[in-house]
Amino acid sequence: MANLTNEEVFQDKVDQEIRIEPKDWMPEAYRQTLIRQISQHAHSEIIGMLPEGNWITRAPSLKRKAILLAKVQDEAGHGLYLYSAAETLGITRDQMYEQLHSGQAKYSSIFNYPTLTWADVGAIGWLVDGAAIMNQVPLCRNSYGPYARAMVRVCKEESFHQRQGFEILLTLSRGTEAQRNMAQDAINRWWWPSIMMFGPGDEASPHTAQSMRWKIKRFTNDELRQKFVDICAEQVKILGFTLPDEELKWNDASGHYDFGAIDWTEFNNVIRGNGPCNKQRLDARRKAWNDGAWVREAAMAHTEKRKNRMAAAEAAA
Amino acid sequence: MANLTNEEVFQDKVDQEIRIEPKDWMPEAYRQTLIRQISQHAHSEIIGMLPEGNWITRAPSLKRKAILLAKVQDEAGHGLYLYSAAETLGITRDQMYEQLHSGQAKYSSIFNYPTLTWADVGAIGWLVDGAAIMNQVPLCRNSYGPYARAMVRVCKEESFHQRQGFEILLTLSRGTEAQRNMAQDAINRWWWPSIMMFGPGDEASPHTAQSMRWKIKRFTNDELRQKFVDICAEQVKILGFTLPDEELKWNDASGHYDFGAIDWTEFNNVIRGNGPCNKQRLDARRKAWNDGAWVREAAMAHTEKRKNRMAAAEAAA
Amino acid sequence: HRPLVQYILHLADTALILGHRNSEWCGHGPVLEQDIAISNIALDMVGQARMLYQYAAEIVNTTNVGTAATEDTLAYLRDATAFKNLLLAEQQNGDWAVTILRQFFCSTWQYYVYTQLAECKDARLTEIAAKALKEVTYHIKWSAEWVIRLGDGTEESHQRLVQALELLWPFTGEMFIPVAYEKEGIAEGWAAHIQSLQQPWLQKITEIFQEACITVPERQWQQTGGKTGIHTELLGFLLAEMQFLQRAYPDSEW
Amino acid sequence: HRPLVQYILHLADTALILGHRNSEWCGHGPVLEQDIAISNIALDMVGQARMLYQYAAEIVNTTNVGTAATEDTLAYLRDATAFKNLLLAEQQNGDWAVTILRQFFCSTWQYYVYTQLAECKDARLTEIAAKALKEVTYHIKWSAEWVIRLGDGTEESHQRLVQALELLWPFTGEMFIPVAYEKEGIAEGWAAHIQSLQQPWLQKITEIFQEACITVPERQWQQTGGKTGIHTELLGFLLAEMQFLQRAYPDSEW
Repeated sequence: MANLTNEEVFQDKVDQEIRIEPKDWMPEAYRQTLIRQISQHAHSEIIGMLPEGNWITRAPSLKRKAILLAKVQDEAGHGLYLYSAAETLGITRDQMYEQLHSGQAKYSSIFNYPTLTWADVGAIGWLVDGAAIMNQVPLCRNSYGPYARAMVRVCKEESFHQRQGFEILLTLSRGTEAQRNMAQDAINRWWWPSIMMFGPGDEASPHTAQSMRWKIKRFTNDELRQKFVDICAEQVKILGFTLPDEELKWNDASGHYDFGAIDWTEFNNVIRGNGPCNKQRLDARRKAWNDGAWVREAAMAHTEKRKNRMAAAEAAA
Repeated sequence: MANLTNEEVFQDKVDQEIRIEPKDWMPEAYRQTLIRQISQHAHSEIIGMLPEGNWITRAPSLKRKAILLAKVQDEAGHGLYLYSAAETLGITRDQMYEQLHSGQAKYSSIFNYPTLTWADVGAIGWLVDGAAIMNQVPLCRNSYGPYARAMVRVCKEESFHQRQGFEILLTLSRGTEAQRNMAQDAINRWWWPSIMMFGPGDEASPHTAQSMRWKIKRFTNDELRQKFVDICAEQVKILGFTLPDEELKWNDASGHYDFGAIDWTEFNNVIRGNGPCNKQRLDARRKAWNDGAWVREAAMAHTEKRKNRMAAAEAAA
Repeated sequence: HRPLVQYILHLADTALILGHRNSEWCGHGPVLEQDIAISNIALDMVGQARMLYQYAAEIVNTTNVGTAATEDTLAYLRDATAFKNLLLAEQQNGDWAVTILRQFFCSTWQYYVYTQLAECKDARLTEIAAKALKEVTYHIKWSAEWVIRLGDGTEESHQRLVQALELLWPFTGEMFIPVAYEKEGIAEGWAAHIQSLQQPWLQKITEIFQEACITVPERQWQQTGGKTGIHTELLGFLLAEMQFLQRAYPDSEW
Repeated sequence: HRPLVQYILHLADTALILGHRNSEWCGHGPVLEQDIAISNIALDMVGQARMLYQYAAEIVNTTNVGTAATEDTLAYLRDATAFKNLLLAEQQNGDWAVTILRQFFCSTWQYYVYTQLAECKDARLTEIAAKALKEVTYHIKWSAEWVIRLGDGTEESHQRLVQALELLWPFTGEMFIPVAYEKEGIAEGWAAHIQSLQQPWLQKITEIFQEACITVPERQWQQTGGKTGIHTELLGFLLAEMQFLQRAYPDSEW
């Protein structure tokens, strides 16, 4: 072992599926990749609260209201786990917020689309959470311990959310014509953005190989995307709706569904900040952060006061 | 004439029903009384925009929306006439606003009650505008020229508003049970506050005599109140509703309707600032004023710039 | 059973409307942990409202054969004049100080009300109250801590808390003035004897205010009406938003 | 007549929603005279919407025997996905700069649209457009003056106008991209040829911006969707408020 470099020891652990922990040596690029990925993931949870949160006050029944509220709250919780995991890599939550608010950090582009009807809440649960899970389940086995453990908790809740989303759509599918139209329209609007959640095609995804060697990633974007399409193409039949892709059809030879070409222009446009809600989402978060500044200051000032009072009391004793 | 004092000349004009104009000599107390009364009246128009304005965005038909919007806009116009009339007495509009916002100036207490249903818009038109007209018609003949002329314009529009209010209630009275209940409930809530709009009873109204001698006032509070009750007691029958006063009944001997005792405790309470909406109304006006400060500054700065540019152009020519 | 139903609706509406207001914070809180906390309280409030509405619906349906009241018809198909929530619950979120203080006042009131109801003569209310009590106990603790933190924090936070107090205090008196249906309930033993709760409520408030370095206002004029359906102008807008889907798509399952 | 109806609704919805937003200022304007002016524009917008809805209702009722569309069923009983207003119209009032700039952009667009419609092949639209044109001419004048005043006023007002421009510019592109029903109308001669209007619109904007000391933004990505019912998240809330009474008390006369 004495002859092995840090790098070799590290890669050896990764290869043997031994988790890397915060105090272990790790390549700087590994650390930076993880910080970027985990914080981006955390930001996505936080920004992701907004489109669905938009319907909490208008949920059409008390049961749905409670479920939705709990779900959005879960997302805040996921953000919390993930920020904590990222913090073990030597970045603070405030630094990550700063990167988010300045536009330096990314978050999942899907949340730059608006939620226009109640059915969107169902479509987000079914498609967006569905795609997220597909991405996230392999992350439960990723090489960095704190991240992997956070993902285990996240995934458990996400699959619950996905079922709830599907159930909303199922209820709408059995409802009035207006409700069915609402649901089909939501699926039409969310399908392609969901497909794009897996990121660019493998040929345009240069970091995949390194990430797979580090076991931060275990499947390529296109592998996961295909899996997702295969599942949704079946599930949509249960709903009695259609996916907005005329080229979607089963391919006996490949054992998968073929599907149409993705409009990467739109994808890149939204990533560049030109989605329907990019400005609104970031503005909402910045506003929450700025409006909350005095609250955070007050809390800190109070803690400080208490500490001083306790110290004074001890000194006097 | 040479032997007459200013005071005597003034009172002589008043007695002969000759209008006092801004440049005429007038007793300082007359001037102050008028400033107080006219500005209070102007403030009432402005604050009075709020309770009804509250329903513009929720008016139940496009026609009603247009009528209501036009009405509230008329009130702004009345405010404008009246502020102008008061300005002829040597006070600026900004000074009057300052008095309103600081709580020093009064406005009609009626506007400290909330508008809770659409029927309130009808009840305000019928009762509140009705009471206002009763107070205002005699003011068209008051001794101060600018005020009298402003009141002529105000009164013309007000009687139009009252008819519109009555018509809203009439429509509701012919509507569903829910609509009839809504209307009766609104009448119940607005009746007594409307009755109180005529101010304290004559025995508690010490300035009445002087104001009548100056022909600022032409009837006592109780005279006008009685006239109002007599009219409403008849009109309510057309609506098929009732006024919330068990003691209300025709008195053959007096040739008027008798009515129950007024709860002056409530009246005084609301005047002292303890009405349901006193804080809300003033806060709304203060907010509009403060939020508008940069707009007014910009307008002034721009006018100044233009003036300077024109002066410079002339100088260069 | 009309007074009993009205009383249950009064409790349910208060919980729902307060929960609705709190839920408006979800995604917009000043600190992520507190975003979660306030959403959690909103969730508890909606949960309590549901238990109460379900009970009210059962009574209504039993009493009037042929009606099909549910928790949702009660929440979504009544207009403002039928709502019986405390005026305090419908007041706008304002800043964090207003939200915190509103919660502290309401939770403390709910705590004493549910404590009495947990021992009242109506078995179902007893059950619901006992369950709610556990949640409310935590809500008081959480909101009281924040009242202290803001009052004894920075100069700005202190000032904001004082302004919140000015805004909300006139809406607290209503809590302790029984209306007709409450009086019947007090006589029959299924409603909290709210007059007797004013003292302990005030004591709890005073205690926390002391720590927060702010003072309980002098006696002053108090707003009333919420319990009998006479609300502030805010409730109509809240309901228009909350009830939109049920109103726009009647007779649909969601 | 379906495309014609859709086109009329597109014009009507734009007028109504913009009027609704402007009407939110009533009683809250920065200067009393301007409170009156903005309310007046709101009133004009509602008036134009009414004429258009009435015409649309007539066509609908003539085409589909048995339907009883009215200006109010069209305004109050359609949900957001059926509304065809420009996204620009539904954007929030924000500060006075946002309101002014929104009005200036919309009025200038309306001016050119109505100018063409005043000579189009549909007699009724010709009439309505001619009537609206007089009002819109004043709206441009008023809003343009304010754009200049704010842009060439104080540093703060200039800054606010620039921010308003950043916010609103991405919503202007939609004005000049014809959707299916417009294309049919252009072909048949009853819709404004909006592509040809972009140049004069831009020229007018540029001219006023020059006086206002601000610059027209470079070409950038533009939002679309309003004309075909895909709106921003704001419209749902606006309609929930606007339509409440009609939804809560169906089949009532008001």
